[in-house]
Amino acid sequence: MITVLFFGPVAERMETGRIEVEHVAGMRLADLRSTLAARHPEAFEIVSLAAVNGEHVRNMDVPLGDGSEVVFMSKFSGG
Amino acid sequence: MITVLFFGPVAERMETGRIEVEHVAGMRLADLRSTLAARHPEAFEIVSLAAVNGEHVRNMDVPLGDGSEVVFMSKFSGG
Amino acid sequence: MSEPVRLQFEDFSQDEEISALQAASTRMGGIATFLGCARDFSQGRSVHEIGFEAYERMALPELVKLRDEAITRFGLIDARIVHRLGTVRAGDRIVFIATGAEHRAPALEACRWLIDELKERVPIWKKEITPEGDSWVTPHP
Amino acid sequence: MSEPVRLQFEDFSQDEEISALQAASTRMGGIATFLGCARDFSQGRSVHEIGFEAYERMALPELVKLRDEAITRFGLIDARIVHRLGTVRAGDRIVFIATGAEHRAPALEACRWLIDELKERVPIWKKEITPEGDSWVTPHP
Repeated sequence: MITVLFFGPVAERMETGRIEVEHVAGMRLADLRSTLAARHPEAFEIVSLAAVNGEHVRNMDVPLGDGSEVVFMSKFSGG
Repeated sequence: MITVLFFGPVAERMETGRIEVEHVAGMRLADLRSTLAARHPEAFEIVSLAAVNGEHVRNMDVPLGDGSEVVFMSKFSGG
Repeated sequence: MSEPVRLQFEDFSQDEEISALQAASTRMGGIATFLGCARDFSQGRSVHEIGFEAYERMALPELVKLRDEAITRFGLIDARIVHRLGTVRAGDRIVFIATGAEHRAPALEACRWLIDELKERVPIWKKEITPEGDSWVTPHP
Repeated sequence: MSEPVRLQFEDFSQDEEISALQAASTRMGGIATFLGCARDFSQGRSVHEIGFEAYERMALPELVKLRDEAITRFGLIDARIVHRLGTVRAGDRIVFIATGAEHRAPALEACRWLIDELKERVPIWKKEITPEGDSWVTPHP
């Protein structure tokens, strides 16, 4: 399983802060993103950053291990 | 009479914070300064600013009225 | 003594943060701070409250890293960063940064750098709660 | 409420100064402060105390003028300046500047500008009291 978290405006548009996605061998971050973006375009139109296991990831080709925690995030607005 | 005030390092070298000087008709700030500097060269070597009646004065040719308060100051070191 | 970097729901005291900062060294000659407060007005609308949400697993390490970077980059003696979560009301404290150095220039520059970087790099999101409803602040992606 | 610009012998509280600043408006989103403290070490010598003397007739109006200029120049909502006189010990507060604006940039820039200008323009002198004796700090004239 992969845990996908959402916060703030993305969570609002997803109508949830957390979903679980079946892990598939060879799965990359880009695959997960396109699957979810196709189902939730209004949430993913504001996604501009991703993190895997608490680290920023810029390369969308990284493979996702089973049990990963992935976050798709909109631009930060703290401070 | 003209009241001349000194502060901080200038007062220390003058060994006083205040002297009174007889007012002379037509007296300019430059005159007062050169009279005092001749008597107290060690104090006036660190003087870099003057004020008359609480205002900075850059033009040393200003005439001094009777009753003026004059301050000869070294560079500030507050803050 | 409280941690120098914190994400917390409760309010805090500036005087206590400054005292904790000063405790690091009596060679500290300059302390700069920045305090961000909730405004009651934003982009033409009145705002009653502001809500904050963070991805804490990433936000806290990122704040710790920011502090370490600032200390090295500007030669600070110490620095502290506190950011509140949950709901705050107009006028309440949101974020506090304090930087201490031997002289004033590095303290002032580091403080400016920290608040600018925090806004760019720390996963925290803000929701404005207005009489017309709530809305998340979304800078252009 | 205390005056926004003061020369005083007593210590002060940063929290109280900030509260007084914030009282000006709930549109204040950014507050920057600078606190100058007495260091126990200066140019290779240990310093136990620092003494301050001001030409008050000129220093106070100059501080008031500085505050007014900063408010106009940076579009601040409010600003406060406190400078202590007399003798302070290592670690003690000497000077405090607080600037409040709707957004962070003007508050931070004004704070920096105020402390730089204060040092140039306000007739206050500092004496370092060390185990080897006292000496007035004399920047090159």
